[in-house]
Amino acid sequence: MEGLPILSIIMLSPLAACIVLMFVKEESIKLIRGIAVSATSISLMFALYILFAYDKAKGGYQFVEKIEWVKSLGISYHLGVDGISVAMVVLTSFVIFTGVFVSWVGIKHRIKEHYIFLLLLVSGVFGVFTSLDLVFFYLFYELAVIPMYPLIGIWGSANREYATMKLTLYLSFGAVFALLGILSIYFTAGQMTGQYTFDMTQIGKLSFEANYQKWVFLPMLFGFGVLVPLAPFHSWSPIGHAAAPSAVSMLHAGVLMKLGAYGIIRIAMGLLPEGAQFWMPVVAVLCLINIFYGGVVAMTRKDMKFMIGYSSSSHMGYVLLGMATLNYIGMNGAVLLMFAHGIMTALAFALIGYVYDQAHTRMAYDFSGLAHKMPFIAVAFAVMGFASSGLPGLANFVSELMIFIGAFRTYPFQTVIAVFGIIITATYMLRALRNVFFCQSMPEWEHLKDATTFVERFPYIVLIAVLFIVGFYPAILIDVINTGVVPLVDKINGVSTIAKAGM
Amino acid sequence: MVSWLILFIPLIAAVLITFVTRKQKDLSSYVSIGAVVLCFILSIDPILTLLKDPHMKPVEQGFSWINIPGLHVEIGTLLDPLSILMLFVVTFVGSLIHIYSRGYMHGEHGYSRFFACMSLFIFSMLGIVLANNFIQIYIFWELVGLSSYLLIGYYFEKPSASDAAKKAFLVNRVGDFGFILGIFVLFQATGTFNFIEINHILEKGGIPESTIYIAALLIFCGAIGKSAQFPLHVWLPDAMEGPTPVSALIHAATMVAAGVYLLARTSLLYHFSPDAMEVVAYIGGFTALLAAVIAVAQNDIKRVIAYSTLSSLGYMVMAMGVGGMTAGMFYLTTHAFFKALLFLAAGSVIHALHTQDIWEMGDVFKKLKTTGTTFILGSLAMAGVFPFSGFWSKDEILTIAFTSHHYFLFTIGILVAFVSAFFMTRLVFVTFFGKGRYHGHPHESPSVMTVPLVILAFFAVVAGFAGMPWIEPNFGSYIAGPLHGGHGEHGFNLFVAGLSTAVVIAGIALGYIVYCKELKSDPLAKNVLYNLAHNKFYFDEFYDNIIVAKVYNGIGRICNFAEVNFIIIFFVNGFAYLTRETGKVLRLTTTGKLQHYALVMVAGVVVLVLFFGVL
Amino acid sequence: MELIFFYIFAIVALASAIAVISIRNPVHSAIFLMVCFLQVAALFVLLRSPFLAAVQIFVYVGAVMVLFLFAVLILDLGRERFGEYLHHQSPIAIIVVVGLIFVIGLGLARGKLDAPLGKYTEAELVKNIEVTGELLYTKYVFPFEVISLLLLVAMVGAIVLVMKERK
Amino acid sequence: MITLSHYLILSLILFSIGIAGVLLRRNIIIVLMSLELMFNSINISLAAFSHFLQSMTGRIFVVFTITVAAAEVAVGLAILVAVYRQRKTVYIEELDEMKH
Repeated sequence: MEGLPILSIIMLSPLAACIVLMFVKEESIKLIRGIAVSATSISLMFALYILFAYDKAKGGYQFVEKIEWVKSLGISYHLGVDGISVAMVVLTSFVIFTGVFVSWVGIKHRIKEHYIFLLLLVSGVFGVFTSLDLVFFYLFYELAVIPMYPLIGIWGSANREYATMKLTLYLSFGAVFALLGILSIYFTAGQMTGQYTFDMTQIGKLSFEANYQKWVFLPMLFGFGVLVPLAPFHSWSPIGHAAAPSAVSMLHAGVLMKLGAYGIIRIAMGLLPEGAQFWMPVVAVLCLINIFYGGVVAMTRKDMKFMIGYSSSSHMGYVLLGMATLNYIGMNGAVLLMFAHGIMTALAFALIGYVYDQAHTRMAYDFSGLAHKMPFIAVAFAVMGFASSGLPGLANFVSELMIFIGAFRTYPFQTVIAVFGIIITATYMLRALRNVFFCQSMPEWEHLKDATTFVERFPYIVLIAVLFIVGFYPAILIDVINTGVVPLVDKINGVSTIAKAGM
Repeated sequence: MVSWLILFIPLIAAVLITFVTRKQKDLSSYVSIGAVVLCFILSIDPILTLLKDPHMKPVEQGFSWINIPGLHVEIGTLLDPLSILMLFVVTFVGSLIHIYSRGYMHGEHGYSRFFACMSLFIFSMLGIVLANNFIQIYIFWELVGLSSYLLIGYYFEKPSASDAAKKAFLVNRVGDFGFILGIFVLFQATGTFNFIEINHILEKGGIPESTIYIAALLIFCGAIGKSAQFPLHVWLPDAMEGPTPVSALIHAATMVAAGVYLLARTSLLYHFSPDAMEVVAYIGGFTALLAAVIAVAQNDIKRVIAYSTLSSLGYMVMAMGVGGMTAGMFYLTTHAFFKALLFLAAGSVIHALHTQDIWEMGDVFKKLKTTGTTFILGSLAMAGVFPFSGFWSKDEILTIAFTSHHYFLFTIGILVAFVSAFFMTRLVFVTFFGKGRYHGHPHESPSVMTVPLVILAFFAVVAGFAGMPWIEPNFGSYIAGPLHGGHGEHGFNLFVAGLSTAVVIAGIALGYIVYCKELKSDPLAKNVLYNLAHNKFYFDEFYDNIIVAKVYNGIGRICNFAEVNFIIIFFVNGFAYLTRETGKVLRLTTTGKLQHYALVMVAGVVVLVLFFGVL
Repeated sequence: MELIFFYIFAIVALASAIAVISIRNPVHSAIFLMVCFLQVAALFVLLRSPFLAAVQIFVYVGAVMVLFLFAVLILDLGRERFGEYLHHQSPIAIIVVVGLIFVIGLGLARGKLDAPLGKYTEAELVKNIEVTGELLYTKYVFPFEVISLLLLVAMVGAIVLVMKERK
Repeated sequence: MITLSHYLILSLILFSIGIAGVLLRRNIIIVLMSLELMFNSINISLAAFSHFLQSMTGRIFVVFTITVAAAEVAVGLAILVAVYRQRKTVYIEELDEMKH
């Protein structure tokens, strides 16, 4: 594999599939699905390859590809992954891979266009996670956000026009602030060195003035925070989830929200360490709104997609709390939770979508006793619910535990509330499980069918397997993530690597 | 190596049942039974080691599970007298109950599911027992909660079972909330999760006393949840919705005792914080009394035993609190035998009569000889009649309470002994004697069920002798090693033994007087106290209607109201409104006249030149 | 001598330009525009750029003017229909134009030419047609191609716009 | 002696006259003519700079400008004809579709 542009392959294979799909006839559904599956499985394969091939001893950015693009502006096509991005790339590839299978069952019309947009979006996501150039980062960021508009607008369910409009506007609004921050960093860095460059690794070596960092960190935090979503700018997310078709919800909650957190980690915190030190305590307070408030609102919601939507924003609160700790444990936990929550929430939306496609309602009180009719789905839902409420053995537990341990040092009070959040999560998950799947079955749901065929079951099995594997053996990811977290945290806390070596 | 095998065999069995033998019901049950019996056989070796050498060194093994700078979490096993004792209790009682279940669950829908969950439970319970650090104990702590949830909700088509399962899990979560925070506090203070390392640091006095106090109380929260102590006791009686073997294994013999085990595991912590111990003792004592009183007024056979379990757990916790760590563990062991026996025998009765209401039973002793005999033996043990096992263990606790000058708690203990004797007598007489109020033709259960009953009955009778104060080495001296603050030599206090025997006899006599008649319904039913107890002092109503419905859901509704009316309207629609209105104003500038635009453009140029070119 | 010619050309050019924008009859305006173009061509000669002068005459006086006249004739535009000469934004427009003259004039007055001189001598500049050709096909070949393309597009566009759709 | 300033002032005045035409006249044809005036004024200054700086760049640019101007006139007049066919008017004030 030496010399192969692996990251480009991961990123471009969905894009290539998009282009190929444009020339395929609308009617040849099998071919369309085949192309989508093969493109995403290529990404998945290579993503797993980089997970195992990443040299943990060496650390830093690996699999680097760099091609000058606009020399005069210092823009280059520069890809590379560190431990944090490896985890995110693996997450994305899993979610899209299963998402393709879920749409296989769920999407009935305009199949070709659906896959084109889906793959385009994913290619943008891969791009964000692998770019080391700010311009490309932003470009891919927008590429990941914009296809949401048609995806929800065309294939969405109730209230889709409102939802897609709101979602796109919110995210673009946020992106503008992020762009302002990026440009400001570009010019300031250029003035400092005399050499204008968008290369993150170059800019990362500079240390900006403390006051400047404080001021620029804020728009970045806001811009990326909207996508996380940081309360109180979260309201686009539940409604967007609710309107989106399953595969899109999966990607949206599973991956897109992580873009925001990743942006904060990679750009805001990575380039402005002192800004991070100044602002992250504020985030530690704001994230409580996410955790607690999102949790209790989720508890009151009867529409299951809304419930999971608010639950996502609640869980992203944990991610933010972990990031705010600014120590190894919390940061590792935050990144791992991004992974775990991505998988878990993708599973959740896939399952709810599966039920919705058949029953055409998502209201928890409309159902009863579905476990009799669809035992497989019920078991999968239970696994998801328990994962979400942080049950050991599943990936979420490890990450939440690490976040709590990390946070307890710095923010004991916040940690208490955050830990209380897992009770809230358990409450609504178990309530949903009881109302929807347990108790007597109802005659009007006699026609519902369980997932029986391989294609129907496959995505759920894959996602559940990932949750279990990471839950049982978290080191598989943590060891890699840690190589990315340590230099970042050291930088923020002002520990130079040389000083550390001397210790 | 053996310990790892013991730990993982049940898990393998659970996985095997889930994925391979789900369709072959018999095979599933054999796999599950085989696994737990194998665990029992494997644990004989450590038991023998312990018996040979009461002062054995703890054997610790572990591998790194999470390892990043600042955080090292192990998954490991710790074999010391305490865990070996629990290993024995869990695998032995577990084996018997598994075998019993094969008969009891016969013909149930989801037979394989039952055994898979049972194996999962054994795995989780052994995980708690063998854990060598706090994180691991918390992990398995949650996992037993999961298996408990799955098994309580076994009849998931029944709303009451689903609700009970949910309630059990959530109430436990509330306890675990404190537990995990306690773990964090300890980690903060010591930098490790390992029991032995923490104990070393504690012995060296490396932790400030206030921290110990907080940590001890928080960790006790976990015990409150799992061992169903007041105020989180409400889930255990509801948990009787599960199949009876589950009640026997999980909600009587093993899982609920995990809280007591946790207290024993962390005994050094409490040793260094007498204040925390007081809290533990009083909570335990209060729970014991409360549950015993409620048990008097229950009519469901399983619920009566459930409340008696609560009461016993309260007793154990109280023992831990007054410093009788070995006594508590001793009670835990004997309790496991006789309470499992009581549940299984009750299950056998239910199996025969298809009802759980004791007022629809009566006069079945003749029909169910084995069941009846074993049940009575269990009751005697539970009531603490000399020389049954319950007597010895209870006596030890009372003695410690007395000698450590906790006279109030001692009084409570005596009172509980009296009430326990009373309600056990009531249960025995109403269920097995008096007037026959049952329907149908009951007959004795198959031998796959009765044989475990007999074995358990044997242990319920004789297990107490292991703890007789005047034999040496006795139970206490074996397990005293890892326990702190409650070393075995309490001796035998004739006053305490005499008093407790007297009240027990009084209780039985009172029960006999009240209930040994041809009764149709409870003669005490008109009593105010009875009604209060019958309604469990309205704790459930208080929690459901006030805490959950008003406070918990109320917060949810308030937030949701805020979300809909404030966040959406203000932040979302507000921004949209602002944009739209600005647009309306700015639209006036769009006249559509080309020359207006050109004019503005030129004027703009003039201004720009003025600013940047000239000035 | 040159100065005199410069003033003549300049004054005629300005006068005809003013005439272009102030005369009501579009045909007359077009004629004055042509006069103005011719003066500019003459100025190019004064600037030692005979090639530009030629291009100016070919393109502007030859092509552009003809287009204008065609347009005026095709659309059959007589005198303006509006009675009043100025419309309501005129006063502001005049102020702005005066302002523009003022600020740029100010800039001119203050400005100072300090850019480095180029490499072409006076003699070379006179026979600059060769140089122009060489540069167009070497250094500026890319813009040259783009501009050619633009011209082509404009041509196609103009035809498409004017062409009547077939029924 | 003619100086650069001479040409620049001429160019400025010519340019301003062009702008005045654009802003004041109603007839689109006249507006287009005014645009041509502005082009010419720019050409003058480009050529003048080129001359006084002894470089060729300005002259080359004049060539380009003239080309663009020609293209612009062609397209502009074509649009004008098309608009006239539709609306039967060449007066700017009556062409305010952009408002809607």
